[in-house]
Amino acid sequence: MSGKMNRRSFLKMMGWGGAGAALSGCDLPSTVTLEEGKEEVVSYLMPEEFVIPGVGVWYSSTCMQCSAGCGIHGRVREGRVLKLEGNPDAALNNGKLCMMGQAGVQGHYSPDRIVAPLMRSGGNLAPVSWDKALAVLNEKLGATNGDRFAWFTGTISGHQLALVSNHLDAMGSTKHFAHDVVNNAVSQAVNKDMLGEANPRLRLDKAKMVVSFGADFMGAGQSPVHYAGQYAKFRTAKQRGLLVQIEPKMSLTGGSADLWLAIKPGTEGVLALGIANLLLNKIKVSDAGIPSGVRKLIDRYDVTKVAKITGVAGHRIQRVAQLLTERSPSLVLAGATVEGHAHGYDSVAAVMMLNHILGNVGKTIESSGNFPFPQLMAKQGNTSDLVEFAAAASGKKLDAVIFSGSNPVYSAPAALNLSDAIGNIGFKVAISQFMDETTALADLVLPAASYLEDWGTQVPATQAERSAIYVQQPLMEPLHPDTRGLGDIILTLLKQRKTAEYGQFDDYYAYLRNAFAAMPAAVKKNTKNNNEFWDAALQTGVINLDVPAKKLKSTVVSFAEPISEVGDADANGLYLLPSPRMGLLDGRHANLPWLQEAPDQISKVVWDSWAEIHPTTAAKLGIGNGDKIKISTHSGSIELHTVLLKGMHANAIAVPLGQGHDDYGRYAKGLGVNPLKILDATRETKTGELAMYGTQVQVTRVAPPERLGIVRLGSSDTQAGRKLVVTVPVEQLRRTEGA
Amino acid sequence: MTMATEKDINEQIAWAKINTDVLRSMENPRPAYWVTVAVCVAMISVAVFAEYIQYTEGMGYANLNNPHMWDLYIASFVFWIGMSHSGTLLSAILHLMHSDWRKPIYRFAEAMTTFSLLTAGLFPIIHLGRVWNMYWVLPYVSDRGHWPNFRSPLAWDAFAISTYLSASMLFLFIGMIPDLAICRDHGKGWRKKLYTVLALGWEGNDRQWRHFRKTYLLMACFLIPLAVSVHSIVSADFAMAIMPGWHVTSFPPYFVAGALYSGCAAIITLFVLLRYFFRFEDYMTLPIMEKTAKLTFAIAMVWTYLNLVEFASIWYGHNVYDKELLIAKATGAYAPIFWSMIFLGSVLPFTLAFRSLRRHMPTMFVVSILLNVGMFFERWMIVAPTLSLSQEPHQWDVMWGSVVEWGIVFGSFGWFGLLFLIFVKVFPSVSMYEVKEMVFHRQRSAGEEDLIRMTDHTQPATETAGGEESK
Amino acid sequence: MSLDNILNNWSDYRKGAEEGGHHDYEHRWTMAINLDVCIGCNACSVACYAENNLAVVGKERFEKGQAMHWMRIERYWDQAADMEHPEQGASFLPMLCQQCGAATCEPVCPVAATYHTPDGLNAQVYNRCIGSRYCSNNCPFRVRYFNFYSYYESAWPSPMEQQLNPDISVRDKGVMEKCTFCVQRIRTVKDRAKMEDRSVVDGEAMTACAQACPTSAIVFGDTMDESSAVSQLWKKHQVKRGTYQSTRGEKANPNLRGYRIFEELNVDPSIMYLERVREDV
Amino acid sequence: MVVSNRSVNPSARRRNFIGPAKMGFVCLLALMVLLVAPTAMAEKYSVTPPTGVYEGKDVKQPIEFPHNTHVKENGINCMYCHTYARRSKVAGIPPTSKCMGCHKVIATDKPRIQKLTKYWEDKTPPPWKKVHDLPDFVHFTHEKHLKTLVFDREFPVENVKEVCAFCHGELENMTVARKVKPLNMGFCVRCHIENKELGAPGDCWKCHK
Repeated sequence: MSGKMNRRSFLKMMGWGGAGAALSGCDLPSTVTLEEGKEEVVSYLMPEEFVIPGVGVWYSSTCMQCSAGCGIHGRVREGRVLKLEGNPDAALNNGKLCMMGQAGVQGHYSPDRIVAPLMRSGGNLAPVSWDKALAVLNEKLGATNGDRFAWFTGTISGHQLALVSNHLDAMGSTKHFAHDVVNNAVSQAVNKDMLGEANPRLRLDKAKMVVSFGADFMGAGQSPVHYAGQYAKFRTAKQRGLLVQIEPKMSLTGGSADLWLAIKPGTEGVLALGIANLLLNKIKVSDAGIPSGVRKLIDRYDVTKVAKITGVAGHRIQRVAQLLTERSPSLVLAGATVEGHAHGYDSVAAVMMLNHILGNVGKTIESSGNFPFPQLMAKQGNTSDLVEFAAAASGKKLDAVIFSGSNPVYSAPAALNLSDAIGNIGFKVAISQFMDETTALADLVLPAASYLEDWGTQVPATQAERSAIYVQQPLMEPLHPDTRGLGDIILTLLKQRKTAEYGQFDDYYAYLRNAFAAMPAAVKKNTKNNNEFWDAALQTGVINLDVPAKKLKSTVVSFAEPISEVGDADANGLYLLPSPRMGLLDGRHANLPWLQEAPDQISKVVWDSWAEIHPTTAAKLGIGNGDKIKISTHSGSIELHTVLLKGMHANAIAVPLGQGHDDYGRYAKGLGVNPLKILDATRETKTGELAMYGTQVQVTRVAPPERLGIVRLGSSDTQAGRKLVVTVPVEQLRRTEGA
Repeated sequence: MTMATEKDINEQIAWAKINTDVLRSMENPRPAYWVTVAVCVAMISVAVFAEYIQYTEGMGYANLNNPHMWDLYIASFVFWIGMSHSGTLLSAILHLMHSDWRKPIYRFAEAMTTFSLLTAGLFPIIHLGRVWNMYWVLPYVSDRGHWPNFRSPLAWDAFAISTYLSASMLFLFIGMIPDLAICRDHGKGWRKKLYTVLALGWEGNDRQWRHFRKTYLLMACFLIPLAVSVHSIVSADFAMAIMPGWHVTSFPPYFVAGALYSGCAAIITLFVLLRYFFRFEDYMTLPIMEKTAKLTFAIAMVWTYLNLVEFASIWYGHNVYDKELLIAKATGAYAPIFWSMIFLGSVLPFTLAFRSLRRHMPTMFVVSILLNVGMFFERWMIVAPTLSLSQEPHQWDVMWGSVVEWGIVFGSFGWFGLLFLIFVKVFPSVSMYEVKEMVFHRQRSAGEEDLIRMTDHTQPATETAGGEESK
Repeated sequence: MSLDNILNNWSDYRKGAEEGGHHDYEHRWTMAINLDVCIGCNACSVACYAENNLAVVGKERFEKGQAMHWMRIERYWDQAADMEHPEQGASFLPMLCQQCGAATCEPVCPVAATYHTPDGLNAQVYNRCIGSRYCSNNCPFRVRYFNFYSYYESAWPSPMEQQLNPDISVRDKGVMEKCTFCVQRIRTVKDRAKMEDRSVVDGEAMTACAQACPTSAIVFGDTMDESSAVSQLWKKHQVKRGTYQSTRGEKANPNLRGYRIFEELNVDPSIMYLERVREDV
Repeated sequence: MVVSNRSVNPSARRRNFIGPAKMGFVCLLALMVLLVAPTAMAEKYSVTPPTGVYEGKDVKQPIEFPHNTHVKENGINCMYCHTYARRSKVAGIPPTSKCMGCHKVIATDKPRIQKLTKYWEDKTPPPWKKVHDLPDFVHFTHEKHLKTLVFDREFPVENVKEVCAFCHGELENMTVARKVKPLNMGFCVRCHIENKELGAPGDCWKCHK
């Protein structure tokens, strides 16, 4: 263990630069020198040779702010991590990092961290010692086994996942609920059926045209930085890529579209069928491989009909179909707004079928190959696990549950009645950094170390051209000495069950070193021994893997009519779009002030929830900009202020996710509303996912605009004739820079 | 002169009566005086409290924000600086022009100059983010080898205002010396001691009068270009900037005209008040009021003309930002203020064209105050809309100031009032010796003799005008 | 302002080497922002908060317009003015201090707290600033932010202050601040180069925003270095430093996308934007 | 700064002087420089040390460290202990391990060393008090000063204490360090003006940012 101690000893806090906070303009005139002998300088006891006070050193690790798992570099100075940047060695993000990743340090240094184990006694959570907490945990978990015990996590991968699986095995349970509101579970199911792989590689950089049906791949997507990098290549290619975005609410990605089309929520599949109809029947593209049922379905949707259903003009549909044949290879993507309906699977299948028809599979959609460590591959969160968990809880089928990395009480719609049902679980353990809604209901709270203090490995579900394991290492000593890393906690739990097997590992670090040592020689190429391999992995933060190329199959599954029979009747029906945004995402970042203060990219609102609605719809409802409105469904209502945006379909009202926390620290508490609460608990028919975008709502005006109702950046939506952002047609670009 | 027969002052007035009347005004403050003092102190406390909040918590409490880095503080600064100009006009310019009707009213006008400068000087200090470092704008030899930025109009402001303040205080003081001697001779107790010191041993002998005349003339000559330059420099705060609505070539004369305008209006206000409260009907006569009002009217027309010049040059110029701003001022959020300014500044002065109104003291009081409201609006409309609507549309904003900001502006009037109230009870607000001179000259002007003596200042023509008691 | 500056020829003071001024630039730090790939994602803005100790002001003060984002992403909808939907997306504009060569903020500061460095940067010396705010009033880009309050306690409740970057001061109330092109990073790189007796290599000095930008829309570098990426871009787009150049007029090829905002004000910004491109479908 | 600036460039020099009165003085100086040029050449890159004095207080340190013993009697180089000075902004307090490197065997019977050993055994570095402190908005860097004043001048490194003494005084005659120079802005600026030809920058942002 001496290696570890040495590595860590240099992370000791140092007093140079005082608090590091250099106060300028403090009332000290600079002619007056500072009094000597007042401040203390703490020197090192025994530093490593390379540690120099006053010089920042960059260490690599892995970002855990969303499930994308980008490689990061953290700047460490005097034992404190100061800033995070992308790791240039990480193929996934190529040295870049999004706003959420940048804000990771704020979560780490948050004043609202849980700093000691808490146990419920007499209704309240009170601090206890780790020994006590672990003893109680041992006792309670010992009293249950089998499927009455469960883990409830977010998207989890790498060796932490392996340990969770092992712990479940040790407990004899199969119940691992993985929940993530921002997911692509339906697309994964379709991909698996049509391509044979849940997460194939999408190559925007190879496409000449991208048609995205509601896929916010650069915003609240599966790997925004990765796709943004690809997008940059796509746009700056010799032939500038063309992006068509079709969605009911303009997303961050939609903001960059060459053609943005508003579509009625839930009719994306119909539009895909309409395009397919044009491709097959008018442009005469081969229909090979399309099941006859689907072929018939396609024939039923001619342009006029599709235009009527979707609200997208016929000539636009024709143009898109035309362009898709001209710009090959192209890439057609389906996103959350397509998935989030009862017929989500069918819609996604209809969209993905276009890739088959256009021959994109194998060109812009590639296989991600067989990952050599299947046990480390990400268990991606979804919402069907949330529904099943709620059902299990209400059915009193669970005795003990350990929560980690997910906040189901916040994200479960009220219709699932989770906050009550969770009371049926006898023993709830939360491994958490913050007092979020779920943690607040736990019986035992174990304070987790932040990801900047913890060891681990991440295997992102979305991999770059080169698959890799991303290594997470502590960038500093634990800020709060009584917090423990997730891996360490699970290992302790495992030791309680399987002492013989896991007793050899002092801590998670030892476990990881052992696991790395056990990796096959093919992975350790170019390194002489295990230590060198370990050092190299820590240095680059990435273990690149050679995954043999594989060919994707390109098939089309049979799917049903991608439209719901119900909602269609009401032409004026308003669909609630609980849209996640790059920033607060699903609410997990609501406690980071940088992200609260960073304006929403499209509406530019800060520090609040708001409802986006099209001006014509608003006028019809008698609602003005900034008015307070009430959005009601069967399961409740929320009140918030409006922002009139033209980037909306007339039948849609969008409320961003992330706010409306009852708890979760000083920056999140009491701000805005949580639209997830009022969603119907309708499920997607094939995958059982929650149909998040299928809820119809009633909207009424409550009050005129108030002060602090809508707080936004910038007061003008127009450049007022100034040449601030100049837009030029692509022809001009072609004349000068293009091919 | 509307009526040749009407006299500026009753030339039969006895010199002793002049002394008595003026000295009486300095004594025995009535309850109304103390009430006014209390009101002023209350107003100052509001400002002090507001400044306390602003000082301890930050400038944000003035509702200042990214486009509106300046607002009412700078508008008030310009307003008070402007107010200070008429004292100089009346005392110095008219002195050089031998307009002797200025004599009964110039003293308080000059006091007004000094006090409005003292008020104006507070505003740049109040508006500084780090008040405690304000001395950095002054050029002083420092260990650090640091100097102010001599290219900055704000640094010029610091020099110009401090020079103007010291010069106008000196001018006020010098002009008062013979009167202070009279006060000394009549005074008792602390007043005696005070005036003894201040009168600088004035005996009223020939040599003293000769030196006095020269000094006074010299100061007057010195002060006039200074006054013009001060407000031109203040206008440079705006004209030197690149912002639309500020970058205007005609700003220096425009500011000077506006300054004289608001100053004259303020003189009328104080004229009415002093005439009423101190029963100065014998000195602050209706003909003098008429002359002041006519002067004000003339300046109002100059100001109006310069306004039109500015609008026209913007309208026919090619600068889109300026034009856009002008339209926005006239139609946007600030339109009520803008049009009030136009009405109060350019239309209302036409009341001064009517003799009956000019001679009606209550009307003149109201009109003069409204004129100054208009001039305050003018300063506000120079500062705020430009910041609201600059080149960068993203940061457009309209801001109305906070309680703190308005409180400090409000308090500045109390501060000015208090200083003035103290002045009228401590110093003679009508120049006794000069009124005596005036009476003397008017008496003589009937007869042709001594014309040479009247204009030749080296002759002790008025040796008995001041300090005659001491002989 | 030192006595040196006062006594040197003032008319030369503001001018750069191009115009025969006395500034012998060591570097000319310059930026190019490609608006066609800018997706408005805010990564640059948050990176700036992280690097430069920017205070979070909270909802109330944000509403008052007192926010401190040195890098703000402006979003315009001009194209959609008379359309049902914004069919060509939003227009994003990352707006930060343009580090003007003939900066209008510099001559107006009464205490010379803002001046031009031999790096071609528009410096703001916090401890010299007395908070007259004239500089911000005279900035056509409105990118100077004032510390209207003291944020040290409110914005960084313990232990958040441990995140503060020790290489750059935390500004107290009454001080103007603005984007510095991450001068602390530039200086670190320059110091390192000097210690190793070499010159700065292109790409070595990088602002936090350029570093973070997921689409690499922001290119940063030294235009004194002819071979740097940013020099190449400026040259390619025929945008020149120092001289007045109407956006289109003086370019040999007016179709080239480079332009500088408010070129007509002749402030010589150091940031060239590349026009946003949209394909009419 | 550009390397070539380090040589004495008369035209560059003149720019630093101002005023006719001073001009005459400069001419006089120039004459003197011409006269003593041979000697000046021999003394490569002469440095004018900063001026200013300060009455420092005695600082009570956890261990009364005798600089004189180490520097004067034993001739230990400053940078032997303050090893970060040439590599970082801060000179650094030597880590306890460095003290113990010698004092495991040397003078172990002295009470101060026993105190040190106690700290070492407790694994806590002594809580040294800061003596030479600068305001937080001043970003002084040791490494560049050392490079310019010592390494680039080819100044004998064994005499580095003479350079350190510019700002820290003659520590060889002190026990515990005491502040004897004012270390205020005037102190810095005077030296920077005097030594412009050595590349001392006059740019505010070098130190304040």
